[in-house]
Amino acid sequence: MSQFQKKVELVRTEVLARDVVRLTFDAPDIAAAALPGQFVMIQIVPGQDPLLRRPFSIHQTSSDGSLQILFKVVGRGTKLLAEVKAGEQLSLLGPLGKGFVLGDPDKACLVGGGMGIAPMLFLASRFCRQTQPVQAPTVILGARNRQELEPLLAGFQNLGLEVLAATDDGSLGHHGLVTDVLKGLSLAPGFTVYSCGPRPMMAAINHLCLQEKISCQVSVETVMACGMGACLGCAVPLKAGGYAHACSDGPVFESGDLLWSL
Amino acid sequence: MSQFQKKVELVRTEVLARDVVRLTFDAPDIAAAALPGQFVMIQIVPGQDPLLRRPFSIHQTSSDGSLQILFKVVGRGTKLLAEVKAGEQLSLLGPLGKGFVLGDPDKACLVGGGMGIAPMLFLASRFCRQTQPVQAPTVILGARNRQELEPLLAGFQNLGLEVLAATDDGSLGHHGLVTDVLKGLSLAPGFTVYSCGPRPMMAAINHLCLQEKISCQVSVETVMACGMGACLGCAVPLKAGGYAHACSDGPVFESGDLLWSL
Amino acid sequence: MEPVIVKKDEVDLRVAIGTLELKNPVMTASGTFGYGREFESFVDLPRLGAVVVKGISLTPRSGNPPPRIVETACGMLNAIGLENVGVDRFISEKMPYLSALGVPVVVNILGESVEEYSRIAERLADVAGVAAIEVNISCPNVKKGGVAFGADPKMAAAVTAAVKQSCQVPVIVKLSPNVTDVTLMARAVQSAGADGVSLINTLIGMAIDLRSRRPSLANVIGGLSGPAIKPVALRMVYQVAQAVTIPIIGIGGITSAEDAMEFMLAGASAVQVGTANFVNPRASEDVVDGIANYVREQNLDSVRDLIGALLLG
Amino acid sequence: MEPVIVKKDEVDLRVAIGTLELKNPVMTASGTFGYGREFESFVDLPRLGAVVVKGISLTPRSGNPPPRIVETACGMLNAIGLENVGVDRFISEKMPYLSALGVPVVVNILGESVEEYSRIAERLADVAGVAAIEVNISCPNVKKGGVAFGADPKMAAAVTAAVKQSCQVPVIVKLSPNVTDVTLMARAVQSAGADGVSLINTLIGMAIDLRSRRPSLANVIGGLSGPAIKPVALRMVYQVAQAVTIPIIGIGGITSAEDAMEFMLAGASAVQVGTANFVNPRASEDVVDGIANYVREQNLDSVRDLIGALLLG
Ligand SMILES: Cc1cc2nc3c(=O)[nH]c(=O)nc-3n(C[C@H](O)[C@H](O)[C@H](O)COP(=O)(O)OP(=O)(O)OC[C@H]3O[C@@H](n4cnc5c(N)ncnc54)[C@H](O)[C@@H]3O)c2cc1C
Ligand SMILES: Cc1cc2nc3c(=O)[nH]c(=O)nc-3n(C[C@H](O)[C@H](O)[C@H](O)COP(=O)(O)OP(=O)(O)OC[C@H]3O[C@@H](n4cnc5c(N)ncnc54)[C@H](O)[C@@H]3O)c2cc1C
Ligand SMILES: Cc1cc2nc3c(=O)[nH]c(=O)nc-3n(C[C@H](O)[C@H](O)[C@H](O)COP(=O)(O)O)c2cc1C
Ligand SMILES: Cc1cc2nc3c(=O)[nH]c(=O)nc-3n(C[C@H](O)[C@H](O)[C@H](O)COP(=O)(O)O)c2cc1C
Ligand code: FES
Ligand code: FES
Repeated sequence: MSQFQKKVELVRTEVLARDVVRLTFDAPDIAAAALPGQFVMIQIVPGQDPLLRRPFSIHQTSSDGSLQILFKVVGRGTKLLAEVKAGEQLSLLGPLGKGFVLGDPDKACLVGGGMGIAPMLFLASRFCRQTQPVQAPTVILGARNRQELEPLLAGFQNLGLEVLAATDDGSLGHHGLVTDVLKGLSLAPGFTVYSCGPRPMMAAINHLCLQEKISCQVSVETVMACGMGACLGCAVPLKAGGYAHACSDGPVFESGDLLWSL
Repeated sequence: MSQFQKKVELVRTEVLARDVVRLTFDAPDIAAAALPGQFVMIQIVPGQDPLLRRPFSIHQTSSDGSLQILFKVVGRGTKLLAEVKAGEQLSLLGPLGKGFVLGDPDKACLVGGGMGIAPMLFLASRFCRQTQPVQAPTVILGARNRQELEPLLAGFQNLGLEVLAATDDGSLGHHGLVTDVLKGLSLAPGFTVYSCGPRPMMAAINHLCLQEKISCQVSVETVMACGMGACLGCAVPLKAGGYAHACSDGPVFESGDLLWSL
Repeated sequence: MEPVIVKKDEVDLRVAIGTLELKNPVMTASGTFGYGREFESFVDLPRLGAVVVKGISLTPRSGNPPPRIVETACGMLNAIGLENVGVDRFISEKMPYLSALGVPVVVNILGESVEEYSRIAERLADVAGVAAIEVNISCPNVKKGGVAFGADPKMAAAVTAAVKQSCQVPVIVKLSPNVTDVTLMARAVQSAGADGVSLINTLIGMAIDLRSRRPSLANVIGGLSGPAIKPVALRMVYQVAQAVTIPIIGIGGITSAEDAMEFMLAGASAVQVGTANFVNPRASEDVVDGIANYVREQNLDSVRDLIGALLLG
Repeated sequence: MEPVIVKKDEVDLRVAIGTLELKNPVMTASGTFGYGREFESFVDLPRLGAVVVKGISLTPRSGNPPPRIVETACGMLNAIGLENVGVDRFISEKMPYLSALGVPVVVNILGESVEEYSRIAERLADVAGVAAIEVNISCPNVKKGGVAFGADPKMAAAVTAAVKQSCQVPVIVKLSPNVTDVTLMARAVQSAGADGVSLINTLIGMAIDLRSRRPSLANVIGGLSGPAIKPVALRMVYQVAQAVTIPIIGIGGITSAEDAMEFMLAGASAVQVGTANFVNPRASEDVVDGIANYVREQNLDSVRDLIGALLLG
């Protein structure tokens, strides 16, 4: 397992929508080792406040050694991160965690909601890389509105993928939830759903997939201190009882293994 | 007493020598109220680490509302402060403390050592403002070497003042201490020495002035938390016993009032 | 508290500590706000719930030699050594300004024996403007060989009872966090008649300067304050809230209205802003503003709805 | 410690905790370094003085429900709930890797009764690679109604004596800071035969999420660690150093070699790096490097010259 702690240069900051930011780092070691669904832990400031690193899914890597994250400003850490200037150095730790297990591309359905779209682009690009363009995965992306969703579509479209969109306000694509769209596809058994997004969305997808006997992998978020299995802070309750750890057993899990009522 | 807490813009950062930095702020309220020997407390980061503000003498003010400080990078706070980019906003608190009591310009001798030169320029400019150019104060400035001292002379020369320089290595002016130069002047009684610099320098000047029966005002440095008389952290031992507070009773004191053995 | 008709755009921020009624729950912490006047350029003092002044002793104290303070991670250590002007000069020199302003003044007092505490309280008993006495029991008990009153429930109760007898104003006892079980102390002073407890005082700490290989403070050890200690303070307030019925004043690392309201949720009826005053001299008034905004935005009937309103389970 | 000829460009960093001889004073703190292997990409494990593993109980524990951690100012709270694989799986699954590396392993153990502590120690007694046992007495004593062993000198002594009897390896007792007088605890465990004490464990703290009006941790309270607590830790190490003769291991907010050496000046013979491992997984090795550089630059005969070398007065 190749993991790195590196000071890397922030190459570019792009504000894609209100409070939605994409950062591009020059991080060749981490980018080369990364798999879809894995994440990095970023040290926000060199000082001790905020103390802990923040976890972000790897949004995209490129053969030129760049690595992107896509995030929403929700608190102090993400606010500071959005303010870092291009050219500055940040410490990245990664790639961390277990990513998605890639199956047959044309039996794959990717469902991303909100910032859960971040890991989906990396996943989609790997699906497209390993296959003929004819065998493309299905992609469903949801967000609150057109402003939030539209800037995120280009990446998928560049891969030649068609995106089924859903927005809460109907300003783009289906007016409603990604689960409605997913339901409408009536996927055949043998399909796998790959999903990341808000907890209620993933719970609904899990429910649907259970009913339809479709396998489903989800990437979950928890609070994390270390990101590498040392602190045991990132407990995820299991259906069978006890806990798994999001950072080392996940963040991607078989959705059926998790306890969704919590 | 007009004191302000203001977010002000950093207009310019100048590195004058290795680890010696001059910052120019656009701080019209504080600049207008400031007196020589007074200081400002600067909040280094918006976060809580480092927590406390740092005190800096006011180096220069200008009628356009700008205020300058001159400082040496000695620790974490000054390092961070030196890295702030022009255009950013910092919180300044000031003007704080009691400054120098200005007497007769041609009976004034200003002695600054190292970063103790910072308040001397402001003091010199006030002396020059209130008087005909013929009645100029005597100025003695000392530093470790030419590199450190030279960039600081221009300010005084612009006021039309001649500077008597002293360097530890003799690379500029007198090879030795500012006290040697001061001794050489054999000031007449009625003169006042205004001094700021390292503690041993000020102790020596105090000793000399006591012998020569010359009055002497010194600006002292202590650790400070509040800068405004509230925390009582900035105790300065008095010759008469007990303590004064550098931030509110000083930072300028009659040198004879202080206990120099400590 | 009497029902008062509150104007629509005003919010009801009133809280009570025993018979001490405050227009809002925000006080300043002793030793971090001087004698109040130091902050007049920055704070509209009468807007504060109360001003708690620097700890006052029977006779003036000159305090510890410097260095007296040192910064630590998200906090600071102080070993001021209780420097103060003494109760007589406090009454003659400092109180007139504050009582003229009309802001309630809480006088923090400290003694080295039970008798000393009583005598200070007696002198303050009838001074105009003194709204309450806050008894600082964190100083060592000289008569009993240096054990802090604040770590011995019996001694703390004795001091409380003595101060209660010496004055009519509400008596708040300020608890030290440097104990195994803070609820024992809180219960003891409640039984002895305290009208409220305030907590926490500073945690005992130390810093060392590697360069000189010396302690950073001349006094070697000092009191830790600031954001660093907030989690400990919040926990103790929460524990004490389960243990006593008298009002609690929460103290420790409060820098914002959010911090203050967290203490209220944990069970505090009021709060004190301490070290934050050094960084932002307007901090106490900012906390008043922030609480008012929250109460307005959340449409609460009064700020008192927050007291102990932590949701569990 | 036997004199060993130290090569000119090498520095002598060896320290001893009783019969436990370490090549350098830097350990990892229990619960912050997993079972060691998690850090293999970042740390050359055999370079560490010792690896202290996550606290081990007699049977596996699944720990507390989430959220288990929350960040605080310059620190964090954790309520992991002592999740661990249990002593048997620890021995069969975790020890082989560590003992093959040859890095001394200190096993942190925790029980709910004196007997449980003994039984865990017995199982570990002859396991290859187990260099010492660190007894965590901060967990509540279930048999005595939930009072922590760590706050009761008699109970702490009883646990210490029982563990000493159950194994031959050095026994280090890890002290809790949540007590009025930590020196009482240190003296008690020294009398009971402890080979060393390590301190501090976490301070009990709490955080509240104003938005949800709930505690930030499912367990309501948790343990505070990180730079925020360093001043308290340093003070307690200093106090304990005046009170006992057995070696002390300093813990609390150490993120750099400078921090570590401050603890040594205060009286610690060794240190543990905890929360810092989360921010900088190479922190422990960085501390080794930094201490080595300092000892070299200052031309010290050995790192042991720093132990208790604080200058006073
Ligand atoms: C494996 C993993 C991958 C992630 N990938 C992404 C991503 O690609 N894009 C993205 O925008 N976000 C992602 N997150 C969430 C991201 O880490 C948090 O939004 C971020 O840490 C918040 O930091 P803050 O300092 O701004 O917020 P804080 O001030 O710390 O908290 C603000 C709010 O965010 C919540 N929060 C804090 N930390 C986390 C966390 N670790 N997980 C979930 N909620 C949290 C808090 O409960 C609080 O409500 C991911 C989280 C994990 C665990
Ligand atoms: C009234 C006053 C005016 C000052 N004016 C100037 C000035 O014009 N130019 C200038 O360069 N410096 C000035 N100083 C000193 C300046 O405040 C300190 O150098 C600065 O606070 C150090 O911050 P730091 O975080 O970089 O250092 P830290 O990391 O905090 O400490 C580094 C070293 O500096 C010492 N130090 C820390 N704070 C102070 C302090 N307040 N006073 C003295 N030593 C300190 C520490 O003991 C330590 O050895 C002044 C100090 C005072 C009290
Ligand atoms: C410089 C300083 C001086 C203090 N002096 C006193 C005092 O005289 N009496 C007292 O009861 N508490 C005193 N305290 C403790 C504070 O009132 C408060 O309890 C403590 O600082 C924690 O709050 P904070 O974290 O908001 O500062 C002092 C604190 C500081 C920082
Ligand atoms: C997530 C976490 C888990 C911990 N688990 C244990 C444990 O199992 N046993 C123990 O004795 N201490 C445990 N500790 C306490 C640490 O070993 C250490 O004493 C404390 O964190 C203070 O050091 P620090 O500030 O360097 O982290 C834990 C600390 C953290 C942060
Ligand atoms: S975040 Fe530390 S174990 Fe998962
Ligand atoms: S710095 Fe606070 S009183 Fe002087």
